[in-house]
Order: sequence, then C-alpha cells, then structure tokens
Amino acid sequence: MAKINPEFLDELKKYGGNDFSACYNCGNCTAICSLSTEDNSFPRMMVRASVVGLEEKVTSSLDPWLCYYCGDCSLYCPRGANPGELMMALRRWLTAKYDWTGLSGLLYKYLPATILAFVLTALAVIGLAIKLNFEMETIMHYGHLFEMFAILGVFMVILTPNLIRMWYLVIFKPKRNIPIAVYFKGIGELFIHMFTQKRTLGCSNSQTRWFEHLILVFGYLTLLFTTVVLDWFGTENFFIIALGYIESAVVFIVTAHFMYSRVNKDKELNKHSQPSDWLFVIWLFLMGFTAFVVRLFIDFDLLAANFWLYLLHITILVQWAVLIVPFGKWTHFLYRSFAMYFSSIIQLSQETKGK
Amino acid sequence: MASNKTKTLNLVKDKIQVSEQAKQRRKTYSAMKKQILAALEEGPMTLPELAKATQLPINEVTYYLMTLRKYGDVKTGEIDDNDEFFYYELKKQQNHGED
Amino acid sequence: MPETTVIKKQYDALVIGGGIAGGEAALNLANMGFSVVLVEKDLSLGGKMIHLSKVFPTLDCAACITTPKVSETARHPNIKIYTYSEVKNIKKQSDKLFTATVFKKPRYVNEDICTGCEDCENACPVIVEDQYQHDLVGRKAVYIPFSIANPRVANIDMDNCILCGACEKACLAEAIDFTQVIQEIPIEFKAVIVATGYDMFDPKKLPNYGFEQNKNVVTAIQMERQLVPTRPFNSVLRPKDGKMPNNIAYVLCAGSRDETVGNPICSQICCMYSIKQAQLIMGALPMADVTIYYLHIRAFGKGFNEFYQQARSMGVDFVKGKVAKITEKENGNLIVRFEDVYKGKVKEAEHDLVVLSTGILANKGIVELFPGLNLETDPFNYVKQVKELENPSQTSIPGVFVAGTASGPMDIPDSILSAGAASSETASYIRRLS
Amino acid sequence: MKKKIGVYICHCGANIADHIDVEKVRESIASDEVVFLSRTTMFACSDSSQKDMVDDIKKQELDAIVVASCSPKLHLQTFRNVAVRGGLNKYNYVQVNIREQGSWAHSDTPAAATEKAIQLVKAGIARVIESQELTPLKIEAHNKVAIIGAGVSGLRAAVELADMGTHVDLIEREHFIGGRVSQWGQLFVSEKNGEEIVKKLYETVIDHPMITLYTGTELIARSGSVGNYNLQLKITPRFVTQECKIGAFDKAIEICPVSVDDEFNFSLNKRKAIYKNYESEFPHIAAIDMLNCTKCGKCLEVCNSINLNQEILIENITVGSILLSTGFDPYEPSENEFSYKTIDTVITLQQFKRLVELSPNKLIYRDKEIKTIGFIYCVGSLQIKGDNKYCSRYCCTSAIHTAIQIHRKYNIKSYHMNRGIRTYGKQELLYTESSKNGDVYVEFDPKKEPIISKNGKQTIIKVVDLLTAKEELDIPVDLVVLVTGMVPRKDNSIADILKVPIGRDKFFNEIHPKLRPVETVIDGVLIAGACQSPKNITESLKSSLAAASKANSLISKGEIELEPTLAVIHIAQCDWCGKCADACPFGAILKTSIDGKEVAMVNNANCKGCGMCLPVCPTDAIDLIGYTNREIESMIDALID
Amino acid sequence: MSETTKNTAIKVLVFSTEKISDPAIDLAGLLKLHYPPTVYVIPLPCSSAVKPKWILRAFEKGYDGVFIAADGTDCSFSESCVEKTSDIIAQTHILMKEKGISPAKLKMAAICSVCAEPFVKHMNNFVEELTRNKIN
Repeated sequence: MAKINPEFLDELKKYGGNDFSACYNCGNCTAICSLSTEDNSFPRMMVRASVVGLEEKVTSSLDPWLCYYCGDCSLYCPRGANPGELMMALRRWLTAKYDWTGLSGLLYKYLPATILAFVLTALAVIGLAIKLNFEMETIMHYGHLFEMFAILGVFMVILTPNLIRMWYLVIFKPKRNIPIAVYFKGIGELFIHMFTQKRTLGCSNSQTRWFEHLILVFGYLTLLFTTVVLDWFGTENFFIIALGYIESAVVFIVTAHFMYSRVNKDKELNKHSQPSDWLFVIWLFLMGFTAFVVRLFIDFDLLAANFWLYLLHITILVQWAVLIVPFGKWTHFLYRSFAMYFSSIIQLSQETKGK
Repeated sequence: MASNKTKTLNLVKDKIQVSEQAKQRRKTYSAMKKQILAALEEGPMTLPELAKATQLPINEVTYYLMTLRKYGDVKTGEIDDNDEFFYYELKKQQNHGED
Repeated sequence: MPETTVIKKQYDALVIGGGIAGGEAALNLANMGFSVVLVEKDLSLGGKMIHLSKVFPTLDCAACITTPKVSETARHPNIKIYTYSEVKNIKKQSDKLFTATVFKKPRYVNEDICTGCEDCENACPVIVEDQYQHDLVGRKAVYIPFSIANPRVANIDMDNCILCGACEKACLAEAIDFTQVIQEIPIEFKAVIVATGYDMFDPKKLPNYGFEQNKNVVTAIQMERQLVPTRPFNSVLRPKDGKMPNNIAYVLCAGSRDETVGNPICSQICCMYSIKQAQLIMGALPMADVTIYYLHIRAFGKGFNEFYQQARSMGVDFVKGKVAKITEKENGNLIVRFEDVYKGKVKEAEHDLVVLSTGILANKGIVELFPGLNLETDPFNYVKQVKELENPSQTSIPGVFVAGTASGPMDIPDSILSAGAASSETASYIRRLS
Repeated sequence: MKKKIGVYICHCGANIADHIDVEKVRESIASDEVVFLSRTTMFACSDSSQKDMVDDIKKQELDAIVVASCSPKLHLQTFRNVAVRGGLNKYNYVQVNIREQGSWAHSDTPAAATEKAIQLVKAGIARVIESQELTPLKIEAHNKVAIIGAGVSGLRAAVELADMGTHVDLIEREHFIGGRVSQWGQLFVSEKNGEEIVKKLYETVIDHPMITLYTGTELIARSGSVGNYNLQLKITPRFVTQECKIGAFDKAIEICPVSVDDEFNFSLNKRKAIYKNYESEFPHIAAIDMLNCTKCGKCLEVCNSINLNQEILIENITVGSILLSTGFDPYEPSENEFSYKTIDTVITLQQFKRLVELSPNKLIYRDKEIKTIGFIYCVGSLQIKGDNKYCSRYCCTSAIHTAIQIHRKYNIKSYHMNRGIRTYGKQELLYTESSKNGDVYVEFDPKKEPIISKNGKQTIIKVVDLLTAKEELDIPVDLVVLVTGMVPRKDNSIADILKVPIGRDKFFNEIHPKLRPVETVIDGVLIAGACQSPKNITESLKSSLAAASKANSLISKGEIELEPTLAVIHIAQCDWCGKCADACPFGAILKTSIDGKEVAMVNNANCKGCGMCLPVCPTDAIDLIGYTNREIESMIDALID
Repeated sequence: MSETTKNTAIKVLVFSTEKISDPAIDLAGLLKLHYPPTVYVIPLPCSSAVKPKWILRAFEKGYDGVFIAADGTDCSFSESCVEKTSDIIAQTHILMKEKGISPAKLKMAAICSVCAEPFVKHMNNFVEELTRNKIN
C-alpha cells in the first residue's frame, strides 16, 4: 500500500521537470531507450511515480542515475511529456534528497540563493585577499592549502555522509538485504563506471559524446592531481608543466564545445538547460581556462603584474569547491558511479538468492 | 473499320511525350513475366523457390507473380506441407468464353 | 447513365466528394426534390468505404451497403455526377448564388460507350502499382479502377502509357479516345456541401517503424484489401514473400495521438477497424495469433464495446503499450519493441506480419477551392464547424456546409448522420433564400 | 400461362460463395422448365450486375425474376427497382435469402448449406410463378410531425422541420423544456452554456408559426399508421396561468409548505411544490407540482395567476410521422455501489455538475471546501456483473471537461480512476489538457474496483493502479464523483405505445446503423438523439437533423406509397360469420351485401396487411395479397421437393 | 452424401414474421450461430396470419416439424397477437390429433427481433427432440 504525496508533482517542477504530467503511459519512452532492459525498465515508471506522487518509489530508485540522457525518449514522446528532462530533474531532486545539509535543494530550487552563494564566496575570497594585503606568495600558498583541505573537507563532511544517505535510501530502507561479500564482489563496477562511464556507450546517440565525456573526466581528475599533489603552479618540472597545460586545455576546450551545443540546442539533451547545468559547464570551463592562463602568465612572468588573474582563478576554484562540488551538478559524477555499483550489487544479490 | 481503329492514337502520337518511367515499367514487366513464367514451366513452385530459381529479389517476385495471377497467367495451387507457402503454377491457356 | 443525363448549368446544391457522406447528402437533397451536382475527384463514387471488407460492429460487408447507395445516387434523376473531376474557383456571385468551374479530366475512354469488358486492360503491356490495392499488386496503364467501381469504365493512366495503341485495337466498342482533353464546365448553385473525406496518415513519417524498408510491415488499409473478396493475393499473405502469416501484430495509434507527427488527436476509427480485422483474420486464418498493441481501446459507439469483448473472447491478445521500434530479421519476421505497460517491463516480441493501424488526417487543399471566401479550418486542417452546438454542419461561409470526415475523424454511422444533418441544414438554407 | 423467369444467384464476394457452391445451385435449377435463364454474379447489387439484369429482362422478355442473395431487408427494394427498370411490375420479383439464412447460418456444413440454398431458390421460383402484378397503395400523408421530447434534439429537429415547411407538434412531458442540456453549464466545444443553447432554440420555437409546443404533455395512445397517425395527448396543467409578479413568485415559494427533492439538481437540494428549475427557464411561467401540492391555498394569497382548479385535458392530434427524441436518464448507482449513499462524500457526475453550477466561487459540499476530487469512471457502463455492457460514450469527455472547469474555477486537483480513457477524436485534446494541469489518471482492473472508505473526516480511495505495475494506492480526496453513464429512460412507456423495437442495450433500435440510422421498423416513427444510443450534444443534434430530413422527405409530398399487402375476400366462399371482423385489430373488415348475399368487405385504407383475419375464417375465404394460399403452399411444397 | 442427409435429416418449417422474428433469424446468420440446415423459413407479416391448413399441408408433405417464430408482445399490429397465435396452435393441435400427428411436432415461441440465440437454441432443441421421437 503506497501513500501518495499530492504535492510531489509541483515540487519536481521546481527542479526543472516540466510537461511530464502530460504522460499517457504508452511506454514509448521505455521501449525506445537503448539502456532500458526487461529487468530494468525506465523511464516511464519514474514518470508515472512522479505524476502519481509516489515519492518513496522515486527516493529508493536508482533509475534516474542509470539514464545518460541521449534524449530519444523525449524526442519520440507522443505527448511531448519530456521524460528525459524529468530524469534530469529527478537527479537534481535526488541530489537534494541525499544532501544532509539541505543546501543542494535550496540552490537548485531558488536561483537567487545560488547567485547569493556565489557572490558571498567571491566576497570572502576578496576579503581574505584584502586581509592578506594582496601578497602574492601568501595568497598562492593559502590557495594551494585551500585546494587540499577543501577536497578532504568536502569529502569527509558532505559527500561521504551523503553517500551513506544514498545507501540508506536505496538499499537499507527498502530492505534489500545484501550480503557483505556482495559489496566486495561488485566494487570493481564502481571504479570502472567512475572512470569510464562506459554505460553511455549503450546510448543510441554518439560515441563522440562518450569520448568527450571520458577525456573531460580524465582531464579534470588529472588536472586536480597535477595542481594539488604535483603543485603545478609552483613546480619547475617541465614535464609536469606541460601535463598541466594539456589537462587544462582539455577541460576548457571540451566544456567550450559543450556550451556551444547547449546554445545551439542541437540535440534533445541540450534543449532544456537549467541554471545548474550552465553553472557546471561554465565554471568547469573557467577553471580550466583560468588555470591555463595563470600558468601561462607564470611562465611569461606576467602574473605578478596581473595578480587579479590569480584572484579570479582562486575565486572560481573556491566557488567550484564549496558550492558546485558538494551541492551542485558535480555530485552526479559520484552518485552515478555509486548507482551503478548499487545496482550491480542488488542484481548480484538477487542472482545469488535465485541460486 | 480496321483503318479507323488506330485513328485517335495517330492524332496525338506526336503531341504526347512517352515518359521514361513508362518505358522502363514495360521493360521490367515483360522481363519479369518472362523469367517467372519460364521458371514455372518446370512445375509448380512456391515464392521462395521461385525467387531462388529466378535469382530475383523475393519481394519483386511476389509483386509480379501476384500481378500475373491477377491477369490470369498464373494460378494458385496447393499449400506446402508446413501450411506456409502456396504453390503457383501456369494457367493452361484455355478457350475463352467461360465466365 | 444516359437515361438521366440532362446537362444543366444551374443546380440547387453542389456536393464535393462522392464518398459515403457526399452520396448520402446528395441523395437526401435529391429525395427532397432539390437538384444536385456531385463532383468526385476519383474515378469512382463510393469513397473509402467501397474498398473496405466488412464494417464494424455488425460485420456486414461494406460493398453490400455501399454499392446500392452508390447506384441509387448515380441513377437519381435529380443528381448530376462528375467523376474524375475537380471543382475549383468556388465564388459568390451574390448572396444567393455561387459559381464554380468543374474540371473534368480526360479518361481517354468514352464513358458512355465503354462496357467495362476489360479487353483493353488485358491487352496493355505496362504494369503500374495498383493504387486501389494500395500497391500490393500491379495494374495496367489502362484499367478499370476496381470491380465494383461506379461508373465501371476504363481509364488510361497517361503518365504510364507508352502509346502502343494495343488498347485501342482491342476495344471492340471503340471507346478509347486519345484525343480527349480536360473539359471545363461552369456551374451555378445556391449551396455547397463539402464532403471531401480524409487522408490516411503516411507511415513513412514514423522512421522507427521502417515502413517500406521492412516489407512485411503493412498498413491497415493494405490488410483491409487483403480481406476483401477481390483481394490482391490468393489469401492473406505477407507482401514480401507470400508466406501465410500466423502471428500478426497490430500497432495502434500509428500517426494518431502523437505530437511528434503533428497529429495529437485520436483518429476515432483505428481501434475498431483493427479489432474488426483481427476478427476477420481469425476467420480467414484459423491458426493465426493476433496481438493488438494499444494505448486505450476507443470502443465507444453503439455495439462497439460488445464487439471488442467478442474479439477478446475469440482469443485476440490485447497488450497495452506503444510499439517503439520495428526491426526486420533475416527471415522477414519482425521484432517489435514495446513496454508491457501493465507489467512495467520492456519486451521484444517476434511477429511474421505487422499491421500499422494508421490514423487519419484532414484532406488538405479544401480551403483553396474557395478563393476570396474565408473557409475556416481547425488547427488540424479539418473544416471548422463554427456553430457546432446549434448548426453542426455550418461552416464560416454562409451557404457552405460540411458533411462526414471533412470536419473531423468519424466512423461510418457518424458520417451518415453528419451527412443527414448537412443535407437538412442545406435544404432549409436553400428554402430560406427564396 | 407459363412465365419466363430469370434467376440470379449472387456470390456476394465470398460471403455466399465460400460456403455454398453457387454454380451447383444454378445448375440444379437451370433445368427447371420455367427457368428461362439463370446466372451467377459476383455482386448482384453492383451497378453493373443490375444493369445486366435490366438488359436481360428487356431483351429476353422475362416475366419475373428471382435473386438469391442476402436478406430482403437489405436489398428487396434494390431489385424491385431493377424489375421496374426492366419494365416489370415490382411484385414480379422474389428475393431469396441464401446468405443470412444460408451460407452464414450454415458455414459449418457447406454441403448441406448448398442443399438448403437449392431448396430455397426452388421455393422462390415457385413463389414468383404465383406472384401477381400489383400497384402500390397511395395514402394521404399529413405534412405534420409529432416530436416527442423537447430537449435539444427535439427542439432542433422542430426548428429544422418547420423551416423545411412541415408542421410540428412538439410534445414535452415536463413543464419546462430543454431536457438534460439545460442542466449542464459550460459545454465542450462551445463558449455558450446549456441554458443559452436552450434559450436560443426556445425563442425560435415559440416564434415559429409552424410549431405548436405542448408542455406537461404525455402521449397516451396512438392509432393509425404512417402518414396518418392519430395521437392522444394528456395535458397536465401547470396551475399557473401567467407569470406571477416578480416579488409575488418569490413569496409564493417562500410560503409554500411543501418541500420535495429537487430532481433538476439531482436531489442536491429541495424545492417547493410551486417551482421553476432556474430563473430564466422556459416557458417563463412557474408550475405547480400537483403530485406533491397539498392545495393549502397559501400561494393563492400572494399570486393571483394561480388557479388550482385547472383540469387535465385530453387532446387528439393527427400527424404524418412521429419523431422520438426522448433522451436518456443518468445511471443511478445502486445503494452501496462505490459507497453511493452510504458514504456522504460520494456523488454522481450529474450531481457534481449541478453542484459546480450552483457554486460560483468556492466549491463547498456538506460544509466542507473541496480541494481534491476523485472521479470513478464507468459507473453503470461496461458492467461485468450488471446488464449494461455498453460504453456510454460521453462520460469520459464529460468528466474530463468538468475536471478542467474546476481546475480553472477553483484550482482543484483531481484523480481519475478509469478503465481506459475514451476521449475519441478531437476530445483527446481535453485529456491532454487535463493531464497537463496535473490531474492524475489511474487505471484500474474492472475486476478490482476501487474501494472508498472514510477515515475520520478524510475520504480515501483505495485502488490498484495498473499503470504502476499494480501498486496499491491510497488516495485522499475530499469528494468522490461517480462518472455515471447513460441509460434509457426509466419510464419508456412510449415504446409500448408506438411499438418501437428495443435493442440489446434497451435503447431504441434503428433499422440499420449505417443504412438507416434514424428510422425504426415502424414506418413513420423516427428516432433521434440519446434515446437511440448514448451521444454527446453535437452527435444528438446531427441525428436529429438527419431524422428531420427523413421525416420531411417521407411526408412532405402529401402522399406515401405503401405496400399493397391487403386482405381480400373471396366472395363466393364467404358466408359472413363476422369472425374476421372480430379478429381485425384495425376495424378494417365490414359487413356488406353483394347481390343479396351477406359477405365481408375489406376497407383498404384501414387494412394494414397483418393477416390476422386469415386463420379465423372457417371457410378459408380470405387471402392476403403477397401471401396467398397458392404462394405459401407452393413454397411449402418446393422446400421439401 | 448430401443425398443421404436429405432423406434422413429432420426437416423443420418455420413461419417467421418479417419485422420481428425474421430479423432475429438473419441475425443468427450474421453472428454465425449455427442451427440445422434443414430448417426452412417462410416469413409472413405476422404470426397470427398462419393458416392451420398450411401447417397440416406441411406435415402431409413430409416435414417433421413446424415452428412458429411468433411476434409475441412485440407485435406491431396488435397486442392480441400472442393470444391469437396461441389460438391457431391450439386449433391446429386438435386437427393434428384427428389426423394422428403428434402435437409435439408443432411448436411456437416468441422470438424478438434480436433473439438470435434463443432462436438457435429452439431450433437445436426442436430438431433434437424430433430426432429422438423419430428414432423411437
């Protein structure tokens, strides 16, 4: 017996789910989806649960994460109900649901809150810079320190508890008893998906999309590693410097292409961008781009004269690290991977039970 | 009488252009007809057999065979043992006048 | 018919379209004593209905209902008929009178002399896809449209004629006349009934169904032809390889209730005609399984739901779910992919023949018949009924009425009623003029 | 005299030929010496076949023809016309039914079906030999139609007929006209509401010199037949002679002590014995419901137009044709059907629509403001257990249209428990609109109906949703609306009076849904609107207009041709005993004296050709034309030969 | 084969009525409801028009049974139809007895215009009954 939440439909609209109540349940979206299988049929059931108000069903579901938004479902939806975009909205909503701080939901739902948060972080950075009298060395030192602590902090304080919440909602609460051994058995999946996103290949549209995504992930992660661990901005090592250049270039070029697609709306998945989507690509682009230019300025000895540039870079970095990574679209990267992991261990445990 | 018979065509023959498409259709039909009827000389055949015998795409064989059937060159025989394909055979030219 | 043809320039009413609605409307008016000119663009009267097998829910044969009506219309002394003709330039001469021109296209056969003996057809060496069998089989370049056509006379398809003269030699009645040209006949009338019918949706607009590439995917109208006595094949067969199908799928809402093809409305007849065909197939091929993939069964008319239940009890399998993709296998069988909605699972099923229950669309180009007069249409190009709850046949032009599917999807009983209403409103309109 | 007879046997495509060896039938009768020619044909009814038959009759100088094909109900007239075009008398034609009573009935036994067909054709030949040339009877037709029921169908047909020059007696049982449509507010496909539609029609009717309106009037008896129906009307007075002065009427209502359920509002509220259903109702005069009036006389004190002594009148009218537009009743759920009448928050769609009409700003029912609504569809339609197997056609659209209205008017969210939405045609757009508004459509299995319960003040619908893979949902709502379908009128005594056939669904039955959808087997009695089957307003109007044109073409010429099927007396055998006169239901047989002998005589104008007089005659002195001893006996013989 | 059936099969003559029971018999065919093919139908305007002498003639000629598919209360001519048809049956029964014909060979039932199924049931039962009696 399922309780329904009559407000759920309106709630999802705030997360960018539009038109989905037009659904007349023909199942075309599920049948056209190249990732949908008999054991794992979506997205119609998610659309249905959203319309009816079966909040629990959505909360405990991994389906939204299993979708990589090729857009076929929306393109061929006979009622224009846009199931693909609803899946996107559900991912936002789930992100908010997993987030113990509640900030995610606030940022997704209210654009002014997002803007305010960005302005405040920027002011904090500038305030700190003023306090440090714009001393380049110190600020760069603090900047580097910040990077290290931010990563650790966000992981420990926000993301790990959120992942536990995710586990609680999709595995523990729905009483899916999974033996410990299975958790280990499936761990490989987690990393494979985290780094390769190989599931995208099953999507009907392009291989280029998967490739772009793949090199972006690699570019981003290695850039992170290069700046934080190898201290790209501080190093003299030619090899590391070159590596950083390549990585940052990959990040801003790929994101630039993403932005171009979104502006042109050339594909179904690019038709309905939300502010959170824009923020994610723009900031990623800016990060890569400013990092590239900062290092360039360092190499040409121009940074001291153009210190504002570093400040800009660090501001973007801070905003990225304290807003987008813990509360924004960045989390998709993590939740998707864990969703694949959870999904595979659920399946594994069912298989063992079956035997 | 006989001289009158082609009269109207002669009046317009120079004015109307015969389309390439029409010429092609005529050619294809007579070629198909020839091949299908020749193959059926060997005895009744099902459509897959006929396609194999004539080395023609099966959907085209079906279309032309059914047309030949409509115009009385071919008639339907028994169905095969699997109840899947009918045999088609040549219709013996009989004297006209029968309904 | 020579016994009735009195060429008269002025009529009480013009009926555009000689299908079942136009015919009924013309007959009603003629029976009330009005003179009617009926213009049909096709070679025969009878519209779409004359080509159907049996009609739901009574399962009586369409020809048995249509042909008597058609011959009654054709013979009526108050009705002048132009087939294979188009009416254009309908204009208002005054508040009380319309003028127009009928363009009578040449058949290149003298209608009055032709006996419909088919000698010319047998002599012709050119084969063209038979449009009356929906391209399943060929016809000649000179041909009798179909066996129960009215008038049952030959016609030369000049686009495909090679001018060999064989037909003219074969015709003992000397009815072939290559010198025919388009005839323009000016007419005057007081009122118009638009009964131009509908168009079938073109399934090529649904790329995922692969109509044309997948030869064993047919439209329902092609299946309909396979079920009539004058069918294209010797039995119900697959068009690709002539195999007798034993597992047939119907895909409903192909081109209806679908915003992606710009036709969000329900076509109103496809559910019922598919259910009817399923029953007929089970009669014709007792071993065959029939599956109907549907969204909602629209069995709303008198006796319709009972008919639907009858199909269920006969063993027709009804599966709720829209077929999203059809792919052909090597052996010509087809894989349909759909979600079994009641189970919530994606499935694939193999069928050896798939029938697309295509929807219906408005017949375009009606508006252009009335230059300078604003004939309003609804967003789907159907003629707009401007006072639907008062005068259901009234259009935006005074004196112009609409009957049958020209105003929206409709089944046969509704078309007949609509034609009855149109003739009634037309009659009182004409009487009010004088 | 030997007749030259032509026999045609129809394949009817495959309908006959699949089960009957048509050629064998032809061969077995071809040798009969009276059979001059025999042919088979693919479609006897096709124009070319008809043409061939006409040619045959003319060239071969045939005296009579037999066509063995489908039921004479379909094509008797068609082939009679063929006979006439060939120059024969149309009664020198016999149709043999080898389809409905041959190939189709015996498709399981083709050999025997062929045998039967041979016998039937032989009997047909035997009969046609005995057939006589007859001339149809012409009877005078009154160019006047009685329309029973002044709902929109009746009103619209009346206007149309009057415009076409036919007189109309428009007869309404209630004191007010407009029928069901006047009860509905905003209508689908129109900016106008029900009241406005009715108002416009009423004004046209009342001003039209060709229309006489009777309210409070019932048809109680009928005699005569097509062209000349005599109807007896019972006119119940309204006891109010003209409209009371404005204040006076309100006062009369105030002081009237009688309070009864207001049926116009489906018992949502009460009304007095003196009443009007709504302010601007037509006719504009109030009426007193004498069934409930106590004749206390209080109203007389405030309004001097009231006369409680008015009496019931009986009036006779003569018309040429009768058009029935008696409409429908909404299905009344039985007690406890979906908790109807046992849970107070359960009402019917019709009640709900009235409630919406009566609630301008907020929707309040039983002192509670309504925020969410659950609609339950197919109540009384598509029944599994009950008798109503049919779909009521209008209810899906009506409920969805109402849901859109209440969303717009009061921002109410609705849940629709349905069995597959049937918004056919352009009505689909309403379904889309409602879905987009956020209304939720839940599909249930008819074998697992939703259960309504009450938890404190909260009404809960428990339903298993097929679209969510059978998830059981608990839906909290403020009001449950049962989407009740259409059923035939409860009081359908009119069918008995007019002998109109009733179909499987208990609605009036047409002759043929496609060929003759507004005619009944009773000549001159037509049906229009929802009394024939469930219909929406547009569909009702179309059928009423179609019926109007049929009625007009039937009677407007002043005379009608009738079958010359009449009883004839063989004077020589008749010894007047009077038994035939007693048996005749139409009083068509009289005593007369011919050459001093007392014999019976048939009044042709009254004889309807039923033949009831035949078996009672002790001397077998009566024959029925077309069914004479010779004809029937020759058939009896031929069938077993 | 047909020759043998012809001689042994039970033959039934049905008097139907054009507006009421005949449509039902047609409907039976339309619905492909089967009844014995040796049932022959002669339609009349009304079931109260059947002359007893026709029935007797039928028995004389060798029919095994006669069935009157009566209008019943649906009769469009007169309400007295039921009564009148019953009278005809009663009267004929007497005449049959005189001639030594079993009264079980003449039956009637009201068949409404949509009573296709009841008609078929009546025919099957009647023929079965007549067969039993004939064998015995």
